[in-house]
Amino acid sequence: RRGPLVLAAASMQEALTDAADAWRAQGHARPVLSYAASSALARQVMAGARADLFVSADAEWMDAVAAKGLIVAGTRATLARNRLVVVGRVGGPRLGTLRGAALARVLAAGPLAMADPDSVPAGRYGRAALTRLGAWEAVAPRVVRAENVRAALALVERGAAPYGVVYATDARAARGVAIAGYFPATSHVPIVYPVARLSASDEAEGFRRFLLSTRGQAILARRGFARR
Amino acid sequence: MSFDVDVTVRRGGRDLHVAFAAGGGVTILFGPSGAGKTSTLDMIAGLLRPAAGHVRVAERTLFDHAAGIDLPPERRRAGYVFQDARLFPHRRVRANLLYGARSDARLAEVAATLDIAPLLGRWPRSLSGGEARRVAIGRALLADPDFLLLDEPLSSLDADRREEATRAIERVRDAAGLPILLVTHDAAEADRLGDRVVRVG
Amino acid sequence: MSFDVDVTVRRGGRDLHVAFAAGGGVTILFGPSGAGKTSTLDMIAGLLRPAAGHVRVAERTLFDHAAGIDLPPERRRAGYVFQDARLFPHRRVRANLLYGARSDARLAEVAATLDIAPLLGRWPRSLSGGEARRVAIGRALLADPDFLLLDEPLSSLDADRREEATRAIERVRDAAGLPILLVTHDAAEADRLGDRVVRVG
Amino acid sequence: MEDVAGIVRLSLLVGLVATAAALPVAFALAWVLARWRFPGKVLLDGLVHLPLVVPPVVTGWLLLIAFAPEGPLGSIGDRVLFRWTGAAIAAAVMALPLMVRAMRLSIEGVDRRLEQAARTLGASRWRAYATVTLPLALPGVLAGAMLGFARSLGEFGATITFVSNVPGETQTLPLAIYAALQRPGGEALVWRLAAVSVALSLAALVASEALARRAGRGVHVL
Amino acid sequence: MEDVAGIVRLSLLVGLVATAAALPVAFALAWVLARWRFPGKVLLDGLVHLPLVVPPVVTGWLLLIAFAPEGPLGSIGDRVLFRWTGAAIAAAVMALPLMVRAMRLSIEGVDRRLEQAARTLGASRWRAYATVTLPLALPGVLAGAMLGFARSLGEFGATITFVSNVPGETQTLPLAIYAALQRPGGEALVWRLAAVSVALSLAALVASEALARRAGRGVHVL
Ligand SMILES: Nc1ncnc2c1ncn2[C@@H]1O[C@H](COP(=O)(O)OP(=O)(O)OP(=O)(O)O)[C@@H](O)[C@H]1O
Ligand SMILES: Nc1ncnc2c1ncn2[C@@H]1O[C@H](COP(=O)(O)OP(=O)(O)OP(=O)(O)O)[C@@H](O)[C@H]1O
Ligand SMILES: [Mg+2]
Ligand SMILES: [Mg+2]
Repeated sequence: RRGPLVLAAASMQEALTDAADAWRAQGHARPVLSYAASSALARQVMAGARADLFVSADAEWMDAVAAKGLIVAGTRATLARNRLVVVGRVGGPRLGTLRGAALARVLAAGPLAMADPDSVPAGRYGRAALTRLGAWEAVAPRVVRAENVRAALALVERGAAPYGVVYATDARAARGVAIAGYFPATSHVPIVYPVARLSASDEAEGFRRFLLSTRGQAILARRGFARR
Repeated sequence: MSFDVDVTVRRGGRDLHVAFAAGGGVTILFGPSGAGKTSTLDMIAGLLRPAAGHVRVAERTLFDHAAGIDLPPERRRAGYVFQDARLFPHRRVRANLLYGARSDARLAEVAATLDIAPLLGRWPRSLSGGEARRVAIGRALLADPDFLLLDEPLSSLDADRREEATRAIERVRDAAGLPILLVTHDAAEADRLGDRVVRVG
Repeated sequence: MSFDVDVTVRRGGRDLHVAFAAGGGVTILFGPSGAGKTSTLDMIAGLLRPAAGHVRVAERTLFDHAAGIDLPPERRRAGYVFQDARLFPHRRVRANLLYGARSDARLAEVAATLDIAPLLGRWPRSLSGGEARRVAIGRALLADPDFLLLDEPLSSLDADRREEATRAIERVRDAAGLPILLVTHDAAEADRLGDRVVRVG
Repeated sequence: MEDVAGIVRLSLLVGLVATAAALPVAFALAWVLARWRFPGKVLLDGLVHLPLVVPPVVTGWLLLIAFAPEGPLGSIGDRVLFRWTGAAIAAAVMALPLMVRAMRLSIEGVDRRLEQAARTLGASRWRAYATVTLPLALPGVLAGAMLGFARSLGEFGATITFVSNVPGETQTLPLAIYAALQRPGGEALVWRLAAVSVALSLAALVASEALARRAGRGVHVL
Repeated sequence: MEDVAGIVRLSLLVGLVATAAALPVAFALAWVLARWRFPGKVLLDGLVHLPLVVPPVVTGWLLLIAFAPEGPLGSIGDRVLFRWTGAAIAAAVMALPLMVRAMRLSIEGVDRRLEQAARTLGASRWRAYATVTLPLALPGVLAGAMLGFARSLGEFGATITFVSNVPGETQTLPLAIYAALQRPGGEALVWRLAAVSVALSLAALVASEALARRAGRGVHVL
C-alpha cells in the first residue's frame, strides 16, 4: 500500500525520513517523500500536480501556494524552526558576538559562501541578518551565491571559501566544518518551515498531525531543528 | 523505336542537347569525354531531369516535358551499369547482386557467366576494379530490366573477361530482345556489339 | 634496373606473389582482373605493406623486409594515377592539380596537354568520368615524381584524349627519363607505349 | 531509502524507454533537416536545439506547464506527473537534440548516388531509404542512440522540476545522487551511485561500439 | 541584478572561450578514438562521456575538489574559483563529450583512400591530415562546435556547484534564469532571459549552417 505523497524541502530530508520511518513503525503506510527545492515543489503544486502534503523551507512559497487556493483550510502550521550560523573550517577562529565593522572585516577577507540572497530562503535570511548587524554592504561584493545551503557548505568544506552562512542543521553534521558563530535570533525574521495539507487524504492528515505532535517534534529536534 | 530521346539540360554553364531515335538491338553512344553521354543515360534512367523534351523507350513514355510525364526511376525499369560501380558498401556481393532481383533463380547462372561466383561472400570494398565492375553488370542484369543502359561496362576488364561480359550482353540482346544503350570509347567494341552508333557532342 | 620488385602479400585468403625486374622506359603490367596489378602498384607506392620481399625503384630501396626498410609513401615520390580518380572533393580542380606541386609553373602546360584548362575552377563532383581521370593524371604529373604508377589511366577516354594523354606520358618518359609502370588491358596501348610487358597472375 | 538496485532498475527503465521513444522522432527530424529544403527550416532546427540551450530547469518547467491539468496536454497529465513516464519524457526531450545532430551528420554523409542506384534497381524512395540510406547512416544512428541514452542516464534538472523526486517513481540515479548530496555525510552514497552510473554507461558504450563495428564493415567502395 | 546586457556579454564570453578551448582537445580526442587502436580505448571513450552521464552537480563537485586549495589543481584555484574562467572550464568539460562524438563521426566517415592519395603526392601524415581529413570532417567539426556552444550557453548544474553564482563573474544566463525561478513571481524575468538564450543560439545555428554549407560544397566524387 502506498502512503501519501509528501513534497518536502530538500533541507528537511533527514528529519522527515526519520519521521516517516517512525510513522510506519506505528503501523501506517510509509509516506512517499519527494525532496527538491521549495520553488520546484511549489511550482509543481501550483501547476496542479496532485500531492498530499507540502513542507516548504520558507513562508513565501507556502503563501504562493495558498494564494492559489490549493491548501486545505486550517491545515497550515509551522512544522519546525531553524537557526542561522556562520561556519568556518575546523580549528578556525570563533567569531563570538561580532557585529558591524569587525564582523565585516572578518567575513570580507575571502569569498563568503551562502545560498543566493536574492532567491534561496537561507540566502535571504542571511542577507537580512548581515544587514541588521551592519556588515552586509561590506561583504556583499565577496558573496558567492550557491545553489542551496548544502552547496554553500561544500565550498567551505573544500576550502574554496573561508566562511559560509548556513543553517544550523546543515552545519551540525558536516565534516571538516565547524560553527564559528550564531546569528542572534533577533537579526532576522524567524526561520520557519510551514506544512500544509493539499488533499483530502486522511493518511496525510494523520502524518501531518504526527509531525506536529510531541513525538514528531522530538524526531525533528534530533536532527537539529528547533521546536515550533 | 527502341529509344526515342530528345532532351535538353543545362550542365556546367552550357546547354546540352541530345536527340536520337533508334530501333532494336544495341545502340552505341559515342562521343568525346565530357560530351554528355553519362548525362544522357542519367536522363533516360530518371536520375537527372531534362529541362525540356521527351524520353520514350520501347514505345513507353518515361518523360515528357510538354505532357508533364516524369516517371520515377524505379518505375522506368532501366538496368543501369554506372560509369563508377556504385555497389552498396554495406551489402556483400551476393546481396548486391540480388538487390533488384525478384528471386535468386538466375543468380548462379549470371555469377558463372561473369566469373564472380567465388566473390559472392565478399564485401565490395575488397574487390578489385574489374571485379566490382562485373558485379555491377550482374546486379543490373538480375533486376529484370526492360532495357539496359551501359556506361563503359567493359573498361578495366581484361580480354577474357571482356569477351565473357560481351557474350552475356549479346545473349540478353538476342534472347530477351531488350533495347540496349551502350557507351564506349572502343571502336572494336562498338563494331562488334553495336547495331548503330549515335554521336554525342 | 628501373623496377626491381619481389613482393608477397596475402589478399582475400590467398597469397599473391609478384616479382619482376625491368629496365628504363615503360613497363606494362598485364594480367586478368583480380590478378593483383593494383595491389602491386599499392605495394610499390607504400600504401600496402608486403609480407615479405623488397621494392627497389631506380636503384633506390623503398622497401626491404629483411633489412627493415619501409619508406612512408610521401618519401617514395611515386606519381600514382589510381584506378579510381580519388580527387579531393573539397578542392577545386586547380587545387587538386597543385596539391603535390612545388609551384604552379607547369600548371598551364599540363592543363593544356590534358585539355582540362576550362575545368580549373570546377569542383570534382561536377566532372565527367573522363574529365576526372585526366585531372588525376595531371595531378600526378605535377607532383614532380621520381617514377610513375599508372593504373589504367586511359580507360574512359575517347580516342583524341587518349592520344593526347599518351603523348603526355611519352613526353615524360623521353624527356625526364622517368621509369613508368603502366597497367592496361588494351593490347594496342601496350604495344605503343610499352618497352616490355610483365605478366601478373 | 538506499534501495540502489531499485534506483538502477528505474534509471534503466527511464533511460531505455526515453531512448527508444526518441529514436524514431530524432531520426525523422534528422532526415528532414538533412535532406529537405523548406522555409522555416532554421526555426525547426532551432526548436530541436532548444532543450540544449535553455537551462534544464526551464525545460522541466515548460513540460510541467504543458502537462498541468489546464495545459495543452493536461488530459494525460495524471499519467505523467510524479510518474516514471514523466521522467522518461523529460529525458527524451533533453536527449533529442544530441540524437538528431549525430543522425543528421551521418545522413548527410551518405552518398546520394547510392540511393540513385537503388532507385534504378526498382526500389521506391522509401525502400531505397530503408535499405541504403538508413543502414549507411547506422554509425550515426548508433552514436545518437548512445548519446541519448547516456544523456538520459544523467538527466537531472528537467526531471526534478517536472516530476519531482519521488522514490520508486521518478528518483533516477541523478536524483538519488542529489538527495544524497543534500545530506551531510552523504558522500559515500554519492560515490556509490556515481560509480553505478559510470558502469552503466560504460556498458552501453561497449555495446554500441561493438554494434558500430559490426555495422561498419562495409563503407567506402570504388 | 537585472543587468541583462551584462549577463549576455558574460554568457557569450564564457560560451565562446569554452568552445574555443574545448575544440582542439575534442578534435584530438575524436581523432584518437576514430583512427587509433589501443588497449584501454573504451576506457578513454568512457572517460570522455563521463560528464554526460554523471549529473552535472557531481561534475561541478569534482571540479571543485580538483581546484580547491588542497586539490590537485589547487595552485591555479585562485584564478578559477568564483571567476568566469571557472565557468568556462565547467562549460567546456560539459560540452566535450558532445563535441567529440560529432567530430569522431565525421572523421570516421572520411575515405582513407583520399588520405593515401595525399601521401603519394608527397604529403606527410600530418599534412595529409590537415589538408584532407580535417577539411572533409569539417561538417562534424562545425556540428561539434555548434553543439558545444549551445551546450555551454545552457550549462547550469556544474557551473553553479563549481564556481557559484557571482553576478558579473559567473552568473551566466542559466544561472540568472535559475535565480529568477527561485523567486515567486520571477516568471517575467525568466521569459525575458530565456528568450535571449534562444535568440543567441538561433544566431549561432544560422551561422554554423551557413559555414557548413560553404564547407560542404565538395564531397562525394567519382
Ligand atoms: N553536376 C554537374 N555540374 C556541372 N557540370 C556537370 C555536372 N555533371 C557533369 N557536368 C558537365 O557536363 C558535361 C557532360 O558530362 P557527362 O558526365 O555527361 O560526360 P560524358 O560524356 O559522360 O563524359 P565521359 O566520357 O568523360 O564520362 C561535362 O562537361 C561535365 O563537366
Ligand atoms: N582489401 C581486400 N581484402 C581482400 N581481398 C582483396 C582486397 N583488395 C583486393 N583483394 C583481392 O586481391 C586480388 C587482387 O586485387 P587487385 O585489385 O590487385 O587486382 P587487379 O589486378 O588490379 O584487378 P583489376 O584489373 O580488376 O583491377 C583480387 O582477387 C581482390 O579481390
Ligand atoms: Mg561519362
Ligand atoms: Mg586493379
